[in-house]
Amino acid sequence: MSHDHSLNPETMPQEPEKATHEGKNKFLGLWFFLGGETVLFASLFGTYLALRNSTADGPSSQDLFGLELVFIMTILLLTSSLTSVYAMYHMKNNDFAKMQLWLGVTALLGVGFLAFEIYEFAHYITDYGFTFRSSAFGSAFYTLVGFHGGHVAFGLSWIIVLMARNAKRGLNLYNAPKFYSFSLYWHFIDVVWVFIFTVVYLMGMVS
Amino acid sequence: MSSAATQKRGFGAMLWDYLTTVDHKKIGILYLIGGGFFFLLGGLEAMIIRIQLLVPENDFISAGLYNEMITMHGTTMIFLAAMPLLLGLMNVIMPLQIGARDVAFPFLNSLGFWLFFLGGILLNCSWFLGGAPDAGWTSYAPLSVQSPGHGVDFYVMGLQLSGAGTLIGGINFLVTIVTMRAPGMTYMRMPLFTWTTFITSILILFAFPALTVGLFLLMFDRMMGAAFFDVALGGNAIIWQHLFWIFGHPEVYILILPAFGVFSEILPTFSKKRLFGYTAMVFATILIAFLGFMVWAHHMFTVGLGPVANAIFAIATMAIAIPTGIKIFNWLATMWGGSIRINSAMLWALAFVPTFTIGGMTGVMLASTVADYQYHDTYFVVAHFHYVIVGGVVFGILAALHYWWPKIFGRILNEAMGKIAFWLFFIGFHLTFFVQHFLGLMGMPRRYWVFLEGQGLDTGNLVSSIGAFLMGIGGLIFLINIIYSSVKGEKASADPWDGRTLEWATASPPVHYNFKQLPLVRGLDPLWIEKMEGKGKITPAEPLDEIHMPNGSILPLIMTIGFFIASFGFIYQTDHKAWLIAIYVGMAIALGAMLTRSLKDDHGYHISKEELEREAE
Amino acid sequence: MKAWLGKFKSLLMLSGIALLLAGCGKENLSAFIPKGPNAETSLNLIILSLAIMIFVFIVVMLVYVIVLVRFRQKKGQEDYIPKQVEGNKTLETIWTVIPIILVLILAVPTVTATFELADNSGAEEGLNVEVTGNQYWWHFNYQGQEIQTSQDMYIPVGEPVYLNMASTDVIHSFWVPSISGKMDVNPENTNTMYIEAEEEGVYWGKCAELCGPSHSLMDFKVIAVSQEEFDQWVSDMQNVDPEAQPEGAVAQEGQSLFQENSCVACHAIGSSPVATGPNLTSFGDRTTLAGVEEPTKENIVDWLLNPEAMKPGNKMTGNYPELTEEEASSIAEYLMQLQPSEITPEDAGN
Amino acid sequence: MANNPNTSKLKMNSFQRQKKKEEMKKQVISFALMIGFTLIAFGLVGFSEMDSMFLVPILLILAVVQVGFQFYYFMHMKDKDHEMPAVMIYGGVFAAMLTLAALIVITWW
Ligand code: HEA
Ligand code: HEA
Ligand code: HEC
Ligand code: CUA
Ligand SMILES: [Cu+2]
Repeated sequence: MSHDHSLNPETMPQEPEKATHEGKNKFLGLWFFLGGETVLFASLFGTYLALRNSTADGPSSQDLFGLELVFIMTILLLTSSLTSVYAMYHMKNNDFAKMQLWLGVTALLGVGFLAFEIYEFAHYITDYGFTFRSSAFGSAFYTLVGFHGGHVAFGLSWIIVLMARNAKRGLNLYNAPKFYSFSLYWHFIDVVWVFIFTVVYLMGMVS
Repeated sequence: MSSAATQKRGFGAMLWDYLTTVDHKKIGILYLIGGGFFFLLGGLEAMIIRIQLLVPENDFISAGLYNEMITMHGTTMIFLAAMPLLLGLMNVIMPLQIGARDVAFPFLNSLGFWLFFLGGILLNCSWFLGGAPDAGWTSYAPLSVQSPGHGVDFYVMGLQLSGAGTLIGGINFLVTIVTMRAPGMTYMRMPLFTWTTFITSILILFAFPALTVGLFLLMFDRMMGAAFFDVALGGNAIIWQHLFWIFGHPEVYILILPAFGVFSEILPTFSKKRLFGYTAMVFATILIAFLGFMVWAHHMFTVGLGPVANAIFAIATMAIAIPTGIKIFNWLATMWGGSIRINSAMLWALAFVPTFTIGGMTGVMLASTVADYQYHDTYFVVAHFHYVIVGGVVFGILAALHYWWPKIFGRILNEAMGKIAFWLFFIGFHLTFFVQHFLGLMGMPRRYWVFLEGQGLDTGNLVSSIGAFLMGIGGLIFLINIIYSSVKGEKASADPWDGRTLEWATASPPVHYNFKQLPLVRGLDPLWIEKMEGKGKITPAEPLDEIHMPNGSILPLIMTIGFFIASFGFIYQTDHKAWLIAIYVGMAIALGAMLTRSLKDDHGYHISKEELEREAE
Repeated sequence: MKAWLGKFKSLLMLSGIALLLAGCGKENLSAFIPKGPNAETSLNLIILSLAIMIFVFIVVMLVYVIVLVRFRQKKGQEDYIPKQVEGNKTLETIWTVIPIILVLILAVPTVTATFELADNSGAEEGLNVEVTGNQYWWHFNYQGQEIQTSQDMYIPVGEPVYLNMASTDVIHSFWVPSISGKMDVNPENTNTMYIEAEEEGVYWGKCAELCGPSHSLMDFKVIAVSQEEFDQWVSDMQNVDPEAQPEGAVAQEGQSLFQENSCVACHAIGSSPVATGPNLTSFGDRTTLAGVEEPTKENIVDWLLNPEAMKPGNKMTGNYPELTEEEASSIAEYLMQLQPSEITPEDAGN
Repeated sequence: MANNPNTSKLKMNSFQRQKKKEEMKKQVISFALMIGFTLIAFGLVGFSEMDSMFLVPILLILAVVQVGFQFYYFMHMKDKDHEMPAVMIYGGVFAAMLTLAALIVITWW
């Protein structure tokens, strides 16, 4: 490493995540990846929509879903989106400590979300006997929501590793793009969730 | 095959070098070797198919094995031969054409290659482990769900791995083209091959996720008892067909567009004329890609989607003839008034024009719904897609190999052998596939293990098989040419064909940092411009300075091996739960490698200015 | 639309193209020799599109040949640099517009024909047959008529017959090239189509969707007979006595073996809806055995002793008690006598 | 460029600070709106007797608008230098729409 990438506020560029060539590449690469993820989730949503009434005499969406839990999960995830915005705000102000703090809050909210989701699945399985194998609807439901949950879990491990790795080093131009990429990814997870609570839960309880 | 320096270092060191390389040129060569190997395998499978169909009611191979043969032939050729060969060419050539020193994500580039390669190996392991997949390359559910044994499981996991590799490759190329063009290389000055790489990568980005999901659904149904395609539990098998073709049709343009790019480089070079209608060519490419997403249901005309859907998709499909026609005529106009030199590279390009036109036109015939009720799933379709795939994609790859071989390997392929191989392959090709149009309409469905006696199908099939053997011999001669030329071939200069684009402005083979100083691009066909202005050399865009290069890494290979092991776990855990261990171990290896990657900073290294100066011209 | 397409076709007849095509393939199997209105509509479109394609191909080849002859580099011209042409608006417009027109010429009749063939409005009054695809045989249930057959399907000539098709296992595809294009037979829904034969005949049908090892052996027949003959067939089939004694001791022995050996569990005789295996009511009149073999006694015995050798992967193998050669032979004797109707494939002229 | 990241040495001046503050304010407002939309959506399903013919489109519109906020404000797609990301996301949305159309039609037919 021939240059010290650590920066003090005096030398901080406006957009540290895009200040280096590698950073710009990461930034674009992640965006493009999200473009692909859009199609991935669309395929899962489509499959779910095609099969959501195929309950094979098992429990249906009206039997299963309740508003309260989903509402709490939604608020948790939406808030975590805002906290990651705060983290990026502090990153741009080169305030590493605050950035870590807000990322920590984000991660905690994510963990909370995931815990509720696991609880929800366990509830369906034990109380309703509604599993992945019950019906085509069951397969589609667990696959769609589970894929999203998997994304949350991956995002959590990502941010925890990033925070731990850089805790002692502070912000620099090498890791700023990584933090920024995480925040983009996290927002995207939130976007997917917005459609899940709308299409799966809310629409599932209506029709 | 590569430079003398590597050969001196001994085999072990060279192997390690290739296993850890992140150099786009070496990764490109790896893709070419891997793709070439699978092409040979797919060709062998094709020969076995044609031997089985040599005479009516033949029993050269059994019915079950025949189905495995066609499935593996189709899958291998599309996913493991044609696409990787193209990705290899893109990898080597595209960064050179835009005047870049590497791709945007060298590490991911290597990961993409290993995922493809081990995915292909995984798929082919099935031959030795109880039988290959046998539900066709399209693996329609519920046949693919009910298929006994583990064949289809290997299909699922193998394609999932290699598909992930392709997706990574696509994103990598996209970012490379967006951020790493040399100074002055605006979008509208990019060579057509770079343009088609760009558009193809977009297609990869948006098409592959549908396949990924389809494969997951199939995996869940087969390995975990899900019910997506299980009609008894409310499942719906048509979902697979939609997902497969939403991916599958863009896939065929993923194959053909880079080939179009190749011809758009070769035809101008050997006509000594700039590409006619450059702007139209670019927009035609974009239009083909765009329309390519809206026609998938033409593979499903007989599924019963109803007349409205069928009519819409028929018209959308026919519309693709228009941008493609623009391309054909622009190529002809490029040659018109030129000064045409014919060598093997040009021969393949010239053969492409009429051959692909026939294939494209049978495509339009297929798009006519009611006519397709007759063509669908018959040898007419087989004839159509071999005309476009062999006549377009394979001819394109072979043309590109002859054209860029000197650049990639520093030696020129033997002309005489090149021409013999061409004529054998070309004549064999038309013998094989032209009659198949008629066979189809005469009542021969595809994927038929045997055809019966006395149905008027004997002669056609015989001719077809003979043609296939000619192609086989042609392929063999090409292989000999490769071996012969890599030992005895004429050494190539930097610019053996009087080229026009930037790749010809650097040494053959290029130094590992490609360009000592990034080139300054002053227009379309930058090298040609400099030649016409009497300089013959590219103006540098920057003073000589140290160059930043990425470090090699073994991690991509280790990561992939982890996934490879885990795949076996997934496949066999249905037999015995002990195989779950393989999943855990494999995933641990893969995740461990990822963790290592993120914990260990990798800033690359610098080639100092002095060192560069020492490496004299 | 049909009329002018028809005229167009006769025009091409003269030019010899259609003649060339007509020489292609076997009668009653080839799509080139249509024997029904659907196949004709398809063929008309095929010929129209082919004509357009030949026109395009000739244009392309003309330019191509001129280019190759005129613009080859000549000796001594190695240094000649041709003019670097950027493009030409007029030319480029021409080769954009002409293909658009050609595509439209093809698109309009395509769309009309698509809707025409999907028109099922006659199904209410017409003859409805429920078609079931099975690995690797076909079953036909004449709806409202109490008639079940397998492998051979009788239809009246000149009448559209409405098919309601579904599969019991994987996807198959119903294709009788000389009468009509194909339609998939899916497990999850019922697809409808109609077929009509204009001439009497035994038309060859094939399964066109990969369905397993014996996919290529899943043939069937559509037997078109005159309306009177068809009515006769219907009444014969409705009056079958499933218990009727065959002639001769061997055949009678065969009949009891057939009952005892659980054959009846899968094979119905008469109009019973059991259809785990082909309905054998009129087995003696079948054109083929198991869809592909000559229905000789020898072959039937071979089938009963080892079906796997004839049709790999079929669903009968291993699911019935083993038979001795003698038993098989008596059963064959019995089965060959199952000829309940006066109407046989011979009446269709072939 | 890659090897001298300090080229764009910029001192954070008060103007820029101001701009960031304002940006942040916009984002907080977006967040408030998103929460608002969410409440409306849940409220409509929980407490209103609206016909699903009307309800479903309203729910979808609420979701789309909310997602617009995420992309344009939280993820900065409105900013300059985001042309390529926007192209790719719209491309993805285009392919996604087709996929959805295909699979939804299955249930109608
Ligand atoms: C490289 C691969 C490739 C390419 C480029 C194409 C190109 C085209 N394909 Fe093909 N196709 C396949 C690979 C490809 N195809 C494969 C693999 C299958 C089978 C998959 C399977 O089932 O296993 C298939 C199947 C297939 C079907 C389904 C058939 C069936 O199963 O029933 C259809 C139907 O519409 C079709 C149409 C077309 C069309 C309209 C084009 C067009 O893009 C062609 C456009 C080109 C031209 C038309 C020629 C040049 C134009 C002019 C000179 C201008 C003037 C022309 C006119 C006015 C007509 N293809
Ligand atoms: C890229 C795609 C591709 C290519 C190139 C080919 C090439 C060939 N194909 Fe294939 N084919 C498919 C894709 C392809 N095919 C697909 C998708 C199917 C459908 C499968 C299904 O139904 O599911 C199919 C089906 C198919 C069938 C129908 C089977 C059936 O329906 O029952 C037949 C029958 O004749 C056939 C024949 C051939 C022949 C003779 C060749 C010949 O052209 C092959 C000649 C090649 C060689 C002999 C190899 C030569 C080797 C070299 C030149 C070495 C190069 C080395 C280096 C570069 C290092 N193919
Ligand atoms: C498990 C069910 C089953 C049993 C039991 C069974 N069969 Fe079959 N049989 C089938 C099936 C399925 C086919 C169709 C095979 C094919 O063509 O793929 C068939 C086909 C036949 C055919 C050819 C039918 C035709 O239309 O050409 C004959 C004859 C036949 N079986 C006779 C018998 C006899 C005799 C027995 C008893 C000894 C028997 N079967 C027992 C399932 C069964
Ligand atoms: Cu049934 Cu093929
Ligand atoms: Cu297609």
